[in-house]
Amino acid sequence: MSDHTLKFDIKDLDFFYEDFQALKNIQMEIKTNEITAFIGPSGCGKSTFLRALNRMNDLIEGTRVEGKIYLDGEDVYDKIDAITLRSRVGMVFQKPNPFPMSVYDNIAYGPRLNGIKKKSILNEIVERSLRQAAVWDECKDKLKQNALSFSGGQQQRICIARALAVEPEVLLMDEPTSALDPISTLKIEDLITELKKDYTIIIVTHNMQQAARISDKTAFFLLGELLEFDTTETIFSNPKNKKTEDYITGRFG
Amino acid sequence: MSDHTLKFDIKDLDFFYEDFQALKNIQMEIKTNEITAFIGPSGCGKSTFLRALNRMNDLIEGTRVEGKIYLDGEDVYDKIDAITLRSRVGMVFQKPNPFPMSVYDNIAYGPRLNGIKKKSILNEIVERSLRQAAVWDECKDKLKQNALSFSGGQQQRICIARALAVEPEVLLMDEPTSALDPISTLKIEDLITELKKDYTIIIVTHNMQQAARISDKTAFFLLGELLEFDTTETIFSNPKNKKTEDYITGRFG
Amino acid sequence: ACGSTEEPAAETTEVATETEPAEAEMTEVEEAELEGAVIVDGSGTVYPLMANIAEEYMVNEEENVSVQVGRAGSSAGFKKFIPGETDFSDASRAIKDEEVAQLKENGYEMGTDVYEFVLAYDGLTMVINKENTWATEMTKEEIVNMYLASGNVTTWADIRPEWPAEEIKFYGPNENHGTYEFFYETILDEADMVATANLQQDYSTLVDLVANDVNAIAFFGFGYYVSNTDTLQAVKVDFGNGPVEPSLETIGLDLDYAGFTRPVFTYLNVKYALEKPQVLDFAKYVVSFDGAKRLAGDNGFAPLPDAMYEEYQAQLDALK
Amino acid sequence: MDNSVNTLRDQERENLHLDRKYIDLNKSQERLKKRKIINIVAQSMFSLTIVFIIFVLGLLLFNIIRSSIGWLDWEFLTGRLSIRPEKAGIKSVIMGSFMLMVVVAPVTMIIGVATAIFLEEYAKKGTIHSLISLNISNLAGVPSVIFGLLGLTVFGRIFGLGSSILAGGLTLSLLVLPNVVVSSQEAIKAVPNFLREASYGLGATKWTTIRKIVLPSAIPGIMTGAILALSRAIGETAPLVVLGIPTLILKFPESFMDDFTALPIQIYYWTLDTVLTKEYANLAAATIVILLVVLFLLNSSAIIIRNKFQRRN
Amino acid sequence: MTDTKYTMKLRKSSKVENIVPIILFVIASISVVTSIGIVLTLVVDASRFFAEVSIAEVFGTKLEPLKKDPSFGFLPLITGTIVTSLIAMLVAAPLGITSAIFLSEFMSSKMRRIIKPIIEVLAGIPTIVYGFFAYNTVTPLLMNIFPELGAKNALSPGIVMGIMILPIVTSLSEDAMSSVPDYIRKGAYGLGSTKLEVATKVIVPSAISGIVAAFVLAISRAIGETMIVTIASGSSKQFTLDIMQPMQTMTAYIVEFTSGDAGSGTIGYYSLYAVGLMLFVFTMLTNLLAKYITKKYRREY
Ligand SMILES: Nc1ncnc2c1ncn2[C@@H]1O[C@H](COP(=O)(O)OP(=O)(O)OP(=O)(O)O)[C@@H](O)[C@H]1O
Ligand SMILES: Nc1ncnc2c1ncn2[C@@H]1O[C@H](COP(=O)(O)OP(=O)(O)OP(=O)(O)O)[C@@H](O)[C@H]1O
Ligand SMILES: [Mg+2]
Ligand SMILES: [Mg+2]
Ligand SMILES: O=P([O-])([O-])[O-]
Repeated sequence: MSDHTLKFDIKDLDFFYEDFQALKNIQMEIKTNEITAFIGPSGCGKSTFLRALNRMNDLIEGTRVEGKIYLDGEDVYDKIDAITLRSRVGMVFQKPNPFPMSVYDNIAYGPRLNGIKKKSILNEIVERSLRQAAVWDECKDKLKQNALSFSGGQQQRICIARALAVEPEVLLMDEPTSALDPISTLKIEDLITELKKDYTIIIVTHNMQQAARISDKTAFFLLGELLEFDTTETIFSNPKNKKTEDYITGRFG
Repeated sequence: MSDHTLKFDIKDLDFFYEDFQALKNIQMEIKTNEITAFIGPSGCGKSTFLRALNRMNDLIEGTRVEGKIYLDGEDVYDKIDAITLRSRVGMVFQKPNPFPMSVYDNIAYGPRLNGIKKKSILNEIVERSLRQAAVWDECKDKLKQNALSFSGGQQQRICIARALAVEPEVLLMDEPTSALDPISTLKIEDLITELKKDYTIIIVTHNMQQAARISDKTAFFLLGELLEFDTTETIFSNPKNKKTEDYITGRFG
Repeated sequence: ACGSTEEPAAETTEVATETEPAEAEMTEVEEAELEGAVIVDGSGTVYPLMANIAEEYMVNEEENVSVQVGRAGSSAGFKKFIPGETDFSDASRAIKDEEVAQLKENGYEMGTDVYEFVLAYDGLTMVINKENTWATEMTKEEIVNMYLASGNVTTWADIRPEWPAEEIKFYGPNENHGTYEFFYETILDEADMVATANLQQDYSTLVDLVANDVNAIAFFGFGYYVSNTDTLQAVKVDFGNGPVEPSLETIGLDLDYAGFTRPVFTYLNVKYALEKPQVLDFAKYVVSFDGAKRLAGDNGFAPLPDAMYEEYQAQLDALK
Repeated sequence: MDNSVNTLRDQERENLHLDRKYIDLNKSQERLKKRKIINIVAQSMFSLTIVFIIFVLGLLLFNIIRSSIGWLDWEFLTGRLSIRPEKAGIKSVIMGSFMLMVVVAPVTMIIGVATAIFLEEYAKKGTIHSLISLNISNLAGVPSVIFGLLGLTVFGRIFGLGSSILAGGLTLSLLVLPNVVVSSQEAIKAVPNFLREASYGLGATKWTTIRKIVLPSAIPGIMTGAILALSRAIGETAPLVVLGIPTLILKFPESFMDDFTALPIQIYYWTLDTVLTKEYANLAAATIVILLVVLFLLNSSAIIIRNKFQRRN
Repeated sequence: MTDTKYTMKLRKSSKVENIVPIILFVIASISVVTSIGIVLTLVVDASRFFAEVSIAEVFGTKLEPLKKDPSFGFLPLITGTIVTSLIAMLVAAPLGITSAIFLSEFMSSKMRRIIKPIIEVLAGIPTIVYGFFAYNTVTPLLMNIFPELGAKNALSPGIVMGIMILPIVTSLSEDAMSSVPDYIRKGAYGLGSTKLEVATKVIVPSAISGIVAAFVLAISRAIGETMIVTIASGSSKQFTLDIMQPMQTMTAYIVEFTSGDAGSGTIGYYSLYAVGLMLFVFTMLTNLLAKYITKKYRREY
């Protein structure tokens, strides 16, 4: 894959829940194979923005988008249909949410949607995805076991594997470690850094250390606006905006 | 009324919820016409103790009391029955809980239980109690209105009036202002200081300032034990126990 | 006597008069199996008899034929029979001219497309409460008079002064029933009935009502009385020659209870009998000695003279 | 505090005779005795209510079981109907009820679940949703005998199904449909939204998500509701009577177009016919026992499914 | 690692996706069609009835549907329905409310878990069983007490119907009472009330709208109940208010008519639908009233 070409290009994005404007005139460029972190106080619109990128917001009645989002130069709200988009732009959620079925079926769910029925290919995909998500060793003997019977950290990695199984280009992660204990969190952070080689990753986090540790770029949101967007180093060491600094140093939020 | 004679005398009180011991060997003397404040971190047993004083805990299945509580020298668990005790020891709760009926009926409820039927006497009691609770002016023209239609602070004062209408000797108040805004809180605090002339008052509060402002004595509870009990001045300026000091200065709790 | 195709049935008839069905079974082994439904509706009076015949037929003759018996009442039965909804229509009164006319409109000619069979005789029975000690015997005129609006009878004392001055509760089956029509048309001669007469759809209700009310009187078929002799008593009726109690010995057109005796009928849709072998077969069974004749007594009906059943059998045999 | 306010209070206070006690403690004490006695009396009367209710239930079961003793045996279960009580058996009656359920179960499940999916997943807001929901809650309050009239007119006469099993089954299906819809709605609502989101996030379409994620999770709840609806349908009498089931059907039902009799119908006719033959009351009682046993089994299985399902969550 | 891309079919929002909601919508409309069917069934045939019978006659007391010269005064049916429902409520209301108070305010939670299901068993018993019970057990029992009682009467089915609707009253009232927040209850105890006083002076008044709604719903059930009255109250069309006498309800009239003269085309036959329509309107109104009460007077604490 080409390095650091433009993956997402967001132009003048406004987003509305009914009458409430949750995002205001967002401009952002997201590069391939980078990790971008979204930070900001609760309710500032991080999740909303993230969900705009793979059109998950379409599922909420009464929402409206204005402006453009381009994925590899294609308008995602116009040229790509939501279903295709979502298999190109995978998503991992805050709370681990495996389906109440076996680990195997969880991982195979996406590939099966895409018409893959051959057992041998499915087996391969399952193994590869679980390996990528660094959870293969823990569940290779329990593939038929219900995914809900695993620990929270394992469940989250299974969910990541499930997302990887559809071979997305981008991974969106909305506070993927906030429901986890510190050890599981570290494992997932390692995994994310590892995945960076093959994927473009966008992660929402409340944990400043986490953003600093793993991301290349950081975006700071406040009240629906993108206040500052820069390399993580700049944001954490030398922010241009006073509010960014206040937030990062824990003075509000 | 005689000043500062012994009202409540508590000896070796243990209290159990099923197997859990919520109060451990409490000793306390509460004087007439004093305000006693109970403070302590959440779950330390303040409410449990307060409810033991008018036997409200009897209503909870599986509870058990050991030790003695004397009211004016009579054993409340032996010599006074719960119904009488509760009309002598009134109670005001954390959340204003007027009955969903008119203000008038709320106040007249207790006197009616005690057999007062004459309209003129009831009218007098209602007016007196509402005046005592400093809410007469706000509701004298709306006595037939549903008590729930008043503001939180007004509701709480109506509840105090309701408690006063049965002419109790003691008033127990469990965080009576924690659900209220600052202005309503101040009004109630004034009222409590005022009521002190006629009643013995025991108040549970999480608000140190409040305890310091209005109480004569303060009791500090921790994990079901009465750690320190002294004049409010001593407790707040010169506590004997390190834990009391830590708690008061906000170092834990 | 049933004709050449029905030889086994004829044998059965002889044996069955001894009421020993167990032996009869042995003879029906080689018979061709019939199947399908036979639908019977109509008189509630005739219902127990017809239901009994149907059951015997299915148990002993054709177990794959489904005979369904309803009891909507004679008139209600004809309402279904006329448009061809049923194969048989039971009636406790003869079909009326207007009903014959309606049949004709539907393409059924009485006598060729519809046969009338008298099944047995029923004695219309006046029933009173067990505790009623006075009205145990009445003349026919008294009975007619008490049920007539013009009779002005409201209390027992209005009938005979020595009887209690208590209000009589008049009951009877409602207008769906042939029994009502027989009573109204033949006995009351179509004069208005007392307005207080309380007419019911279900005979069970009537039995209950009379069984529990000393001042009640009702009329219905003898069959419903004999199944309830423990709670009801029948009024002995004086037709001019002294009081007669209804019984199988007295009910008959030329017997002592003749005054209240009536034939009960079933009507057969001949077109269906020709189309559906099971209907014809069942019809033959109904009018055989094995059918109505044998079972009439059990259900509180007096059988016809043998000759009449034989005539019906011949009539059916001639169909094919 | 402001001084003027305080003086005002003092004046008011005098007007209020604070030292005057309105409540006479001695009198109150006497009164209290009465109040406590009333309380005890009321409590025992209330508990008598419960005892009475349990007594009535006991009486009902006792009388039914007592009447059925001696009549309820294997022959009764497997024999054919007869007008002679000692010979009568209810095999065809049980079969009739069973075949009714064979119609009701799939019809209500399909219509009920489809309606619930439509309401919960496709038409969450708007006039269509509220129209259908309102309609369903209204249908739930329509007396069953009215459904009988509907069945008689529409299935019996217009569709020409007469009083067949199919006509009866369809009538009962409509009758219990609201129950199935509401319980299926509850079950679908209970499926957490994050599972739907996860599925969409993998690029699944709406229908795929419903089929593969929502329905499998909702199945226990749907089953429980459906079984309870069946147990209501199996005891319904009025709609079938109105359809005009003939009084005597001796034949074993073989197809869905056959006329039939079912447990509640047979109970009804036998109850009416006790005037013909007293022992019919015993037959009715024995049939009631069978009906109650069937209901007990259905309800227990619903409870078992529900508990199993709850434990897993 | 990821250089082996598997060929995945690119799916569009397929046809299925568009067709499914339409199919579901069509199926969901069956319930609406059912309602329309009910209304049409009733209204079409009832209108044939009303074309021949005047409204004045309908509200008369003379009901002789099968006479040569029939008359259709439905008042006996209306009073029959009201009387039996009233008796039922006279049984169910006091029993229901007291058992609800007992369950919600007096009983320990352990006992409640045992007793409540027993009461709910009553709700699961088919009405035909209650009918048999009324006819076979309760009527003979009552006849020992009231010798003048008829074998078919309004009293016995009324009482049994009361038992049938009792669980509705009990469980809905209990729900209403337990939803009164505990702090209100505590407030009352804190003033020195006995349990009874808390229950009757505070909880019942607070829950009154839920309780009334439960009553109305139960009445609606009683009005629509069929088998108990069909079996045990007889089919007398006389106009009477004597509960010792047989009476006929609207529902029982429908059953009687369909099991008897179901031959279509006569006014008698159409009268069936007129009565059905009346019954439908009656129950609909009571149901709506119950809904209205719950909505309108629902209390926000
Ligand atoms: N479904 C919705 N309908 C209406 N408003 C919504 C909805 N979801 C979110 N909002 C509003 O949009 C704003 C942004 O919400 P969003 O969830 O994007 O914030 P966030 O930055 O992710 O917060 P958090 O850190 O708490 O997750 C908030 O004010 C929120 O109340
Ligand atoms: N009904 C109950 N059953 C069992 N345990 C209880 C019950 N009520 C309180 N407890 C336990 O008893 C202990 C003391 O509770 P209590 O309510 O008296 O604390 P508190 O000091 O009033 O706390 P807070 O400040 O949060 O109101 C706690 O550990 C609590 O969990
Ligand atoms: Mg968020
Ligand atoms: Mg507390
Ligand atoms: O039922 P019937 O015999 O009187 O018509």
